[in-house]
Order: sequence, then structure tokens, then C-alpha cells
Amino acid sequence: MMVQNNEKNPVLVVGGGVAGIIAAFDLAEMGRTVHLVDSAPLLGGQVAKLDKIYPTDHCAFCPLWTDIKKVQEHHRVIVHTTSKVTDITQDADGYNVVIVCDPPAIDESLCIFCGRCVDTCTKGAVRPLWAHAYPPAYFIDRQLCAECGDCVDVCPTEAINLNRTEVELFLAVDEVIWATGFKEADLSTLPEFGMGTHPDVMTSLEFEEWIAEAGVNKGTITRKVNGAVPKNIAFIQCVGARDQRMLPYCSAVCCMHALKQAQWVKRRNPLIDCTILYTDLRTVGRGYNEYSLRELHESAITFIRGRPGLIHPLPTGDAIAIKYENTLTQTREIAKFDMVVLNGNLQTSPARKAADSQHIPPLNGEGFVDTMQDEIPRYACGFNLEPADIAESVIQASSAAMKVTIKEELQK
Amino acid sequence: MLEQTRNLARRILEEKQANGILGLAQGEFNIIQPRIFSEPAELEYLVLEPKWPLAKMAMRILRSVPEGYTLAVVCRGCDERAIYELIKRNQIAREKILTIGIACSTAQASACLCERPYPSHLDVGEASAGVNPFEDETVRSLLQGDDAVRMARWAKVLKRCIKCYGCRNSCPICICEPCKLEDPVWVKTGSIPAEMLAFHLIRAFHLSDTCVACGACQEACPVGIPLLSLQLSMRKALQDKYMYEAGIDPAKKSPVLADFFDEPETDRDVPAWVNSLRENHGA
Amino acid sequence: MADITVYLCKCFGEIAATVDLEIVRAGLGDNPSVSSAEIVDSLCLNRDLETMAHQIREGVTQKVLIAACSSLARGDRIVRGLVHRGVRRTDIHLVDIREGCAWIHAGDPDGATGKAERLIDMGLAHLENVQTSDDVSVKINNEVMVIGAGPAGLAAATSLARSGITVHVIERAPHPGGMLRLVSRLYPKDSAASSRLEPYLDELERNPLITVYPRAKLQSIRGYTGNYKIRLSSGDDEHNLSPGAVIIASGAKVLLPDGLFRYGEVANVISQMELETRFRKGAVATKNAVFIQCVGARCQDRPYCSTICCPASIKNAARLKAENPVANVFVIHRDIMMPGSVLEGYYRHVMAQGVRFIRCEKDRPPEIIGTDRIEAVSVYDAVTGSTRTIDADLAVLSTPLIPNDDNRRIAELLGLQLDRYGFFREIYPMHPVETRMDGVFICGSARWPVSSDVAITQGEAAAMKAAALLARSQAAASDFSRVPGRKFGHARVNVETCSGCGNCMAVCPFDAIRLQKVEGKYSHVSRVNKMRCKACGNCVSVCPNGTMQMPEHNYLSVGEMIRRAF
Amino acid sequence: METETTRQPRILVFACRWCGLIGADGAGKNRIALPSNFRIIPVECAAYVEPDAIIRALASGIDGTIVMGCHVGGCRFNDANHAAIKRLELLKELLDATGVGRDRLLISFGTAHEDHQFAEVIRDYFDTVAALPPLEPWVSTLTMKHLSRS
Repeated sequence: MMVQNNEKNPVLVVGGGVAGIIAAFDLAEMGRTVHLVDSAPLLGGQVAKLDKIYPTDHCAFCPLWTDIKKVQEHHRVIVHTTSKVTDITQDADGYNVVIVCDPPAIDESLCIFCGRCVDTCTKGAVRPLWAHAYPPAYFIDRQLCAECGDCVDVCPTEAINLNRTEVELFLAVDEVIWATGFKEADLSTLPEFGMGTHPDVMTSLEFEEWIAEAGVNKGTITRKVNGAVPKNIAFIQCVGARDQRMLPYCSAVCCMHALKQAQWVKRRNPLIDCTILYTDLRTVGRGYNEYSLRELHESAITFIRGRPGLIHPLPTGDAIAIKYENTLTQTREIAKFDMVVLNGNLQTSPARKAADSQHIPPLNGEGFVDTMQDEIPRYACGFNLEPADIAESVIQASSAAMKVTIKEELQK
Repeated sequence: MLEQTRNLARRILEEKQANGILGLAQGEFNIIQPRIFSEPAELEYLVLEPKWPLAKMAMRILRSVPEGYTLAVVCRGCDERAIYELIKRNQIAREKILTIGIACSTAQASACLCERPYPSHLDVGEASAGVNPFEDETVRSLLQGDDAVRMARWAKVLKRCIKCYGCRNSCPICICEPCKLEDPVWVKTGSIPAEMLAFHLIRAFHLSDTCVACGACQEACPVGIPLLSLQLSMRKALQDKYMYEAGIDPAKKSPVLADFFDEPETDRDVPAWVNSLRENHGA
Repeated sequence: MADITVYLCKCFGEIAATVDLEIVRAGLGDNPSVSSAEIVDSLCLNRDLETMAHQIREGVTQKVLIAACSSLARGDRIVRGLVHRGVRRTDIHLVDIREGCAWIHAGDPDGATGKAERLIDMGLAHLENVQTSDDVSVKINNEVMVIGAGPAGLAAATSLARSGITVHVIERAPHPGGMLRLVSRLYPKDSAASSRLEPYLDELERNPLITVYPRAKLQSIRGYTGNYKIRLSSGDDEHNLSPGAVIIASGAKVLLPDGLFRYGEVANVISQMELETRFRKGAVATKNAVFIQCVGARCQDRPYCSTICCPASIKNAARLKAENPVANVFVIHRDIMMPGSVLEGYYRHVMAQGVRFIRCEKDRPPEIIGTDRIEAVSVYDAVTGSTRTIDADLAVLSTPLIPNDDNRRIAELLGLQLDRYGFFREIYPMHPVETRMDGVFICGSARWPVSSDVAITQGEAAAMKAAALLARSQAAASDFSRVPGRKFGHARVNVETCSGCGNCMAVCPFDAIRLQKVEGKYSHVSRVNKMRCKACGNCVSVCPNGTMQMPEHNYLSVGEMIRRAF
Repeated sequence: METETTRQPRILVFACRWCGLIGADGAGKNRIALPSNFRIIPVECAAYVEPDAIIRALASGIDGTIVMGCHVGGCRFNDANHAAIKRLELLKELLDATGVGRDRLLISFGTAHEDHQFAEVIRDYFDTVAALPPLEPWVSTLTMKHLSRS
């Protein structure tokens, strides 16, 4: 099926994270038709995976959900979830985009969340879309699904259709805003951090998910390996970041992220010792430095300046040894920790498939969008432009939206 | 002390600082009642005893006076606090009122269980030490013991209520018309004794952060319900948490009306969360 | 009177399996206010909506109570569907008997049925007493006032003007430019500040939509979102503006390091700004220069990090090094705050140029050595653990940005909030340039210390929000909602019974309530500004005699719901 | 109708639409079994809950009340819930002084956001209230008769 859109000067926003949502909303308010594309079944991006946000210590979900709803209900925003931009070409009057949408087997608009499909499914392929998905709906994991069709029979609202096919969508848009955000870089190239050597060595996003109140553990902190309460947790900063071998830049958000996580660990179980191994504690922003001071004094979190040389589980497997030099006391130390959280390996997620013919958008050496290559303005925000936390991403999003608006006005 | 007050009042009238003095006058047959002294000569009738709440009277008078009229009030600690609270609530214009602060005697203080038997602006007399109401026997009997015991004691005294609204009417702060206590939605009408919880707790809570502990309510109560004791714990909580006491400073709003940024509690900054059932959450 | 139709949703058996809807319907029979009760298979899948809406429009029934799933599930769709079909929001009430009853009491059908009955009865109580608060609609003036002509303000002004909006830029200085006039070059590209400033100045010249008011001072601000009334003096002449939105870009000022590190006591111990001034005058020759970071920042009385001092020092250190390659340039820091890819890259680049960095500790600050002019700096190097003395003919104290003095005045004029230091407070991190007043936006260092680049980005963001607000020429008060969908309602004062005690005014988080002087028994009554009111209900619960009410959720309905709860 | 001594406690919940109610909804979505004898009155914000309404509820023979709101710092209404906390904590003082018992009012800000916590709070509170001495001496007979329809 082919669709050719014919709205007046539409804009494509790639990525439905905070940045994308805000950019889309602002442009829609300005009267532009906006196509918001996200590969996930729901908007929200990485922030939706977070449990709490700094420095307010408030749930990440609520405010995000407010804005998601505003975008979803906006009559000028067309949301394409579970969709990918597969091809994009530029001509005189804008971009031609190909979007491939892989519609979910369960039509969210018909699902009443009765859960009969879950009960019938023997493969456990049906699960809720997302803890915070409103309206709630189920979602079939096609990897696990055996296509038996039992769920189709029990569904009272005929919401399930197991043989939906991919839909290709051809859009002609005036402008594209890149907001595809970040993903965690693969740490296997840096073996000294011991990623994958032990279940309790995890990246910060995994840890966030592990201790999330909406997550499997309902907010209690336990070890993955044996479910016991950990005695101590180490947060390693600048893992793969500020590191010529992987990400030369500073990921900007990880210091506060680690502080936040450490504080929440302390709040939920004050008996767990938290140690943060940092290089520079970069706390720029309203209330950020105070936040770190509060950590130091109230939550009694240990700060060690130093980057570990080796992280490896003990032969017994009951703890993880970290070898580091404390550069402020100039002592080499080896410490045992029950859990290790690796922080910092955030890289901008690809804005396009690598196989694309043109390189749109052009990326600079560090993988960020090059906004002014050969004098063609490109628009990006959030982690596509520069490592940024929520507030910065949102500001960049609005700014990008403004730039797009002005461009339109100038052409008139 | 009486002479001092008379002289001060006389000076105020002569120097035209105020057009009238509100105080107690001893008339014929030694009947004592409030009166406005407009002429210095009249001041020979001015007396100070007994304790007579004048704040609300001053408010009413000032509502009907011509423009530019100033009233001086001979007031005790509680009167002054009440006046300040009324100023906060825009019931008395600051510039229209003048206070002649007199101190209460120790006997009076202990009779009222008064923590501050003296106005913050004291003109006449020696400030006598305050009384800690929580050391009083009846108060203790009402506020000690476990819930069931306290409830039983309170039920016993409150059963006597005949719903005369004396507590409300005598209260120097209660100014609302209509009053929630007369609204069937909040308090069942036509039932005596008054619906204890609804009537007394709503009345008490409305004064939570403005009660000046003058004791007028319980003096007015014909069946002798110790109503002041209802307020004490809330007053104490405000003092401990926010170092706030009603009627001390007419410029300071009640902390209960501000958020934690403007009025942080003394022991904690902005609370991370509140769960009065379980402090340590999620663990 | 019987004017409420009740719809009981089976939800494909999800509800009916636990709650005996027949009993519920029977129970509704003797309720005087119920005209009819109907059991339907499913309401949400768009089946009965049209007929329901039709019945109400035709006056067959006046109000409708829907007993179905929670509003977060699919109930919200039903309600919105009906509203979309022309039913008043307050004539619909949704009672959640699926999530809130059937599903959590599946083990106890009798209890669930009883509860459903009570819940529906409470819903009826609400419908019987609910009122609709009156809305107001205002014209949105297509003008914006920008306070401050620094990088943020200029960026905001130019982008607004380009999108066709009239802009008034008011600036306290005689010339626009702000901080860009004071510094000589900008990191990270080490471009001249003038090269950044000129395009904006040209735009101010060229664009007829922009008016600049130099030497301006705000006299008074009245009005509300979409239509502010502003009096200001520019030089000697007075102006009256009526912009639809206000953008605050008044920037910040630099802390003078008085009494710190013997500043002003020995020669050549200067502040960052003085160094900038010297640079603007020409080259600065130095053999041994030392930059000291966090001077008066991240300390007891100023615990925050000012964001820009590290990059600024590094920029100037690099320049000193470039002007005299053999010079020794040191930066003494506590943490090098260069987050992100650009700054981190710049940091690496400058390090490669030979600028040397020494990490000191907070409680062991460096010392300036020298009697009348600086000779050396002695510092404890935390990384080597040794105290060393560096020859120095120049020490630059890197001080933080601190809020402007008139922030508080502006905040009071506009009803904004400041943070604990005096910078303007945003409403929420997800909305970083918006304040608690719709139509007032903050950007640049007035909000929080930022570099000129970020200030410009923020300026554009603020402009975006303002433009989005001005995009509609007319707006209803109920549109300015903090939550999805329209506003819940507006607080309503009964002027007959208001005693003007001012509790509501003190407690309102949006500064929506003002006391108005009146003649009569009470000297004041409170007035609600519907544009500002966000229907949180704080005023309702502090009002001593129920004068302040939220019609959609008034005390009659609450009292009745409580009464019928069990 | 069950007799006054054996009946389950009656609990009234004022839940803020943006956190407490979402928690309740989540509990429903996960079908967490809960005692049926509580009712929820949704309010726009916790600041909406008049202390008088709490007193009214207790006076009407309801045994316990919960006020659920957003995390402090996460209020949609610019920290309106701060003032609410202060008010309600003051009200607890009064309830305590009069022997009604401070536990008859549960202020639960933030903990109500997640479904399991909502369930925990409700269950715990049922136990708490059941352990409290009966409120009858305080509640006028009229009200009890008025209530006896359930």
C-alpha cells in the first residue's frame, strides 16, 4: 500500500523521545503538519525507561506522559510508531522519505486489556506494551510467537491479527528534524570493564531498569546473581567515554545519573554502601552541584577519583573485584563489590541505516549531526546534536523547531 | 499601673494620636463595661480589670468610623495578638488602630494558662512569666493517655455541648459569615449535642494557625468545655516545626499557607516524600 | 428530578464476571435522580456514543453517568467522544468499576457489587451537584516584549521578528549586546565576540518589526497572558506596550572577587572580566599566568557551579599561550567542567597546546605569594599529593555569574518565582523555558548561567514557545492547562460571603488571586484571574467558609459523595 | 448489614488524579486483590482535599481516610501539594490530641504512584485502622443510622 501525503509544508521528526515530542508539538502549534516517527511501539524514548529524574527526584514517567498525551491528541501530529525511516533523499523543495511501518499484531485501539490472550498463549509471547502505557494494551513478541492463532480466537474485540504486513509510506516533507537520541555503546571492545563477565556488572540503564519501581523488583535492590541484598555497589564513571579508544567526548549526563541512582539506592536501603569512581564530577546546571553535595553529606556516598584498570569477578563468583588508583591519595587499591554499574558509554544512535545512498544527515567524526555541512542547514536536537540531559534536549528541540519555522518564513 | 495607663491614654488623646480610647469603664453601680473614651476628662472612669476581650469590638467599631478616625485600644497580650491576626486578615486597617499594651498579673496568667501574658509592645506594667499550659492538670488529663482514653475523656466533656455557638461568637478571630458550622453539609443541623467530631474539630481546625490562645471560647462556654486544650497541640506543632506563633508579627503570614521553599520546616528541608504510615519507602 | 441516564458497561464480561450489573441496575431503580439505567456490552468501541450523545442533545436526558473502566484505560476516550459530539463535559461523569472494582475484588463478588453500587451512587451525587465554571476568552496580541538585549534576548527577538511577530526589546544599557560587548572572543571556535554580535545588530537595523528601547526601566506590568499592559521609561520618554508574551533574557552579572585571593591587594591579581577587557584593548604579554577556578563558587555561601568559568578560563589560557608560546599557563581547578562533545574536544585541544592543569582540593585553596605585586602561587596538587610553588606574573580569578539585582523586582512585577540564589525558576525540567505564568518565558543567564551559544539556543527556544502561544489570535482561559486536555475548571469566589482574609491569595501557587478593595462590611474581596488559575484547589481548602469553590468539584458534591460512600 | 464490631473498616481515599489515581489504576491493571471496603474520590490535586472534608468523613462513620498525592517536587500544580502536606500534618495533630488518632488520616505522597505501592498502602492501612479503638463514642447515632444503608 502506498500513501502520498499532501499536507501543506509538513515536517518530519525522526525519533519520539523527549526532544522529538517537544519539537513535534511546537511545530504543530505553529500550524505545521508533523510526522513523528519512532521505532518503538510507544513514544517516550530513553526517558520512558528511566525510573526517576534528577534533580527533582520525581518519577520520569508522569511529566513525560503529559507531553506524550498532548502530542498524541494534537490534530496536526501524525504519529508513526513501530516505524523506521528506511530511505531519505533531498531535492530542491525538501526531502522524500520512505517510512516502513511494521504494525503490531494487536491493534492498540481495540485492545481492552482483558488479558485473555495472555492466558491462552503457551509461549508467553504476549505481554503488556509498557508498564506505563496509557491506554494499556498488550503486545505480541513475534520472536516467541508460534502463530498458533489461539489468541486471535479468544480476543473479544477482534484486535489481534497475526498476519499484518509491513506498510511502506512515502512522504514528501519540507524539513527533517533528527532526534533519534542515544543508545548504549557495546563495551565488549573494552574488556577491562568486565562487561558480561558477571550478571551483576551492568550498564547504568540496565541498573535503572533493574531497580525501577515499575520494574521486576518493585524498587527493591537485589543482586541479579542470587537475589541477595548487596552490601555495596560501585558506580564507574566515564566508561568508554572521554576515552580515545571508544567515545572521545564526555556523555554529560552520567555524573548526575550516577548520583541519582546512588541516592535512590541509599533511600530504599540505607545499609547498602555506594561508591562512585569518577574522573571529574561534572555537575553543571541548576541544583546539580548542590545535589552532589547532598549525596556527600546526607546519603554518605563515597567518592573516589580514579578510573578502574580492571573489573573482574572473583573466582568464587560471589563478588566483583575492582582494581583502581585513587588519584587523590595516590594509592593503588583493590576493592570487592557486590554490584558494579558502568556509566558513560552513551553514543548517538544511528539516524539512518548505514546502507543509505546519501549520507543524510551528515555526521561529524564523533557521530553527531553536522548541522552546517556544505552550507545546507540540518536540524537536530537532543543527543543527535550534543550529549544533553532532558532540559537541554528540550531546549534544543524548541530551538530546532524555531529554526525550521524561520526558514519557512524566510522563503515566503 | 492604672494611673500610668490613664496618663498614657490622656496623652494620646491630648496629642490627638487617636480620636478615641477603647477600654473598660466603671459606670454607676460599679458596673464595668467597655466604652470609648473621647475626652481626657472621662479617663478617670477607665479601669483595667477584669479581662475583657476587646479585639473584635475594636474591629466592629472601626468598620463604622469616619475616614481618618484612629482608635487606641487598651489591650492585654491576647488582645494585641488577636488584633494582629485581624490585621493579617484585612479586618482591621493597620493605620487605624493604636495599642496601649498592659501586662497581665501572674494570677491572671495562670488562670488563662497563658504562655505570653503580655503584649509584644508593652506600655504599662511588668511582664510576668508565662505559664506552660501542658503542665496544667486538666490539660494533661485530656492530652495524655492512649487514644481510647483521650477519646473517652473528650467524649465525656463534649457531650455537654448545647450548641450555643458561644465558642465561635466569642472567638476574636472568627469573622466568617456564613459560618461552615451552620452549613448542613459540614455539620448536621438540629442535633444536640452537636455532632462532636464535625462541630468541634472543624471549628478547632479553622483556628489551627490563627488561634491566639486567649481562652475566650472556653470562658464563654456555658457548660465549661476546656476548648482551649483543642488548640494547644496544633499551636505547639507550629512553634516546633516553623517557629511560628499566631499574632506575634502582623507582617508574617502563617507557614501553612506557603510551600516548603518559602517556609521550610526547621528540622527538614523539602521532604523527599511523605508517607505517614511508613517512613522508609520501597525498601 | 430524574434527569440522569446510567450506562453500565459489561466490558465483554470483564466487569459483568465479578459485578452483578443486574443487581446494580435494580438498585438504581428507586433513585429519584435516575431516569433510566442501561446495560451495554461495550461502550468504548464507539458503538453507543452517537445514540448517547443524541439523547442528551435532544433533551431526552440531561446528564449521563458511565460506569465502565477507568479514565486512564478507555473511559477517557468515551468521555472525549461524547464531548466531541457536543455534550458538555460537566454533564458526563465516568465511574471506574473495572480497574477500581471488578478487577481488584475478583475474589469477592458481593463486595464488588456492593462497592459498584456505592461508587455509582457517589457518581450520581457528583452529577447532581456539579456546576460549570464560567470561561473567559481573550485576544492574544501579536507582540512580544523581550527584556534584555544580550545574546539570548537578541536571538529571541530576531527569530520572533523573522516569524512575523512585532518585538519590543528593552535594554537597561545604552547599546544592545550585553555580555557580548564585554568579552573579546568566544569559545570553542575562538571567534571574535563582535562577529557573533554584528549579524544581530544588522537584523535590529533592518527588521522593521523590532524596536529597541535603550536605557529602559520597567515602570509597571499589569494584565495577563496574551494581553499584558506594560509601562516603561526609555531614557527620558515613556512608553506603553501591550505584548501578548514576555521573554526574560536579562542575563546575569559577574561576581567581583573582593577579599578573595588578595584581589585588589596585590597587583596583577585580576578577575576574568578584567582580563577580557585587557584582551579587548590588545595583546596581553605574560610569561607565567595562573588561572584559579571556583573563586567564590562551589563554596559555602554559593554552592552552585556557574557552568561557564571553566570554559572561559580555558579559552583565555589558550589565548595567552598562543600569544606567547613559551609562557607557562596553569589552570588550577577542582573539577574541570567541560561536559559534552564540543567542550570536551576543546579541553583536549587546549591541553595539547601546552596549557597545564592542576587539580587542587576545596579545603586547601592556592595562595597568592608576593608583597605588592604577585610573584608566585603556591598550590597543593591533589594528583601528585605535593605542594608546589608556581612563578606567576599574572593570576586570573575565575568568578561565577550571580543573579542581577533587579531580578526580584521583575519577578514581583510578573508574578514569577526565583530559585534560592535569585535566578528565575522554570516551572519544570521538562519545560525549561516556561515559568508558572503562561506567556512569560525565561532564557539565557537570567535562568541559569550559560555560555553565549547556549544562551542563543535558549533564546530561540523561548521565542518558539512565545510564537506557539501567539499562533492563535484568540484563546480561552481553559486552554492554558498544566495537564493533558482542557483545564479542569476555575476557582469561583462568592463576593457576597468573601471576608477578604487573603488565605487564598497567600496559598495560590500561580499567583492567580488578588484582593480587591471594596466598600462595605469587609474591606477586601478576593478576585480570581481565570487566565492564571490552574484549578489545583489550594484556595478552596484554605477558605474558611467555603466562599472559594471549584464548580466542577464543589463542596456540595464532595459532602454528598462522602455521605453516600458507604 | 454486618454488626459494628465485626465489620471491615471503612476507608475513604482522596487520590490525586496524576499520581494516586494512576497508582490505583495500575493496581487494577495488574489485578492485585484488595479488600473491597475502600472508596476512591478522585481529586485534581492533593491540595484540593479540604481538611474539613476529612473531618466530615470521620464524623460520618468512616474509619480512616487516605490522601494520596504526587511526589514532592512532582506536583503538576507548582508544588501545591506542599501546602497540602503542611495542612494535613497539622490536622493529624488535632486528631491526635482529641484521641481520634493520628492514624485515622494517612498522608501518602509519592508512594501511591506505583501500583504495588498503592496496594501496599491500602492493605497496611486496613490493618492499621482495624487496630485502632472504635470511633463510635465520637460519632452521633444519627449519622450511624444515616449510614446504615450499606
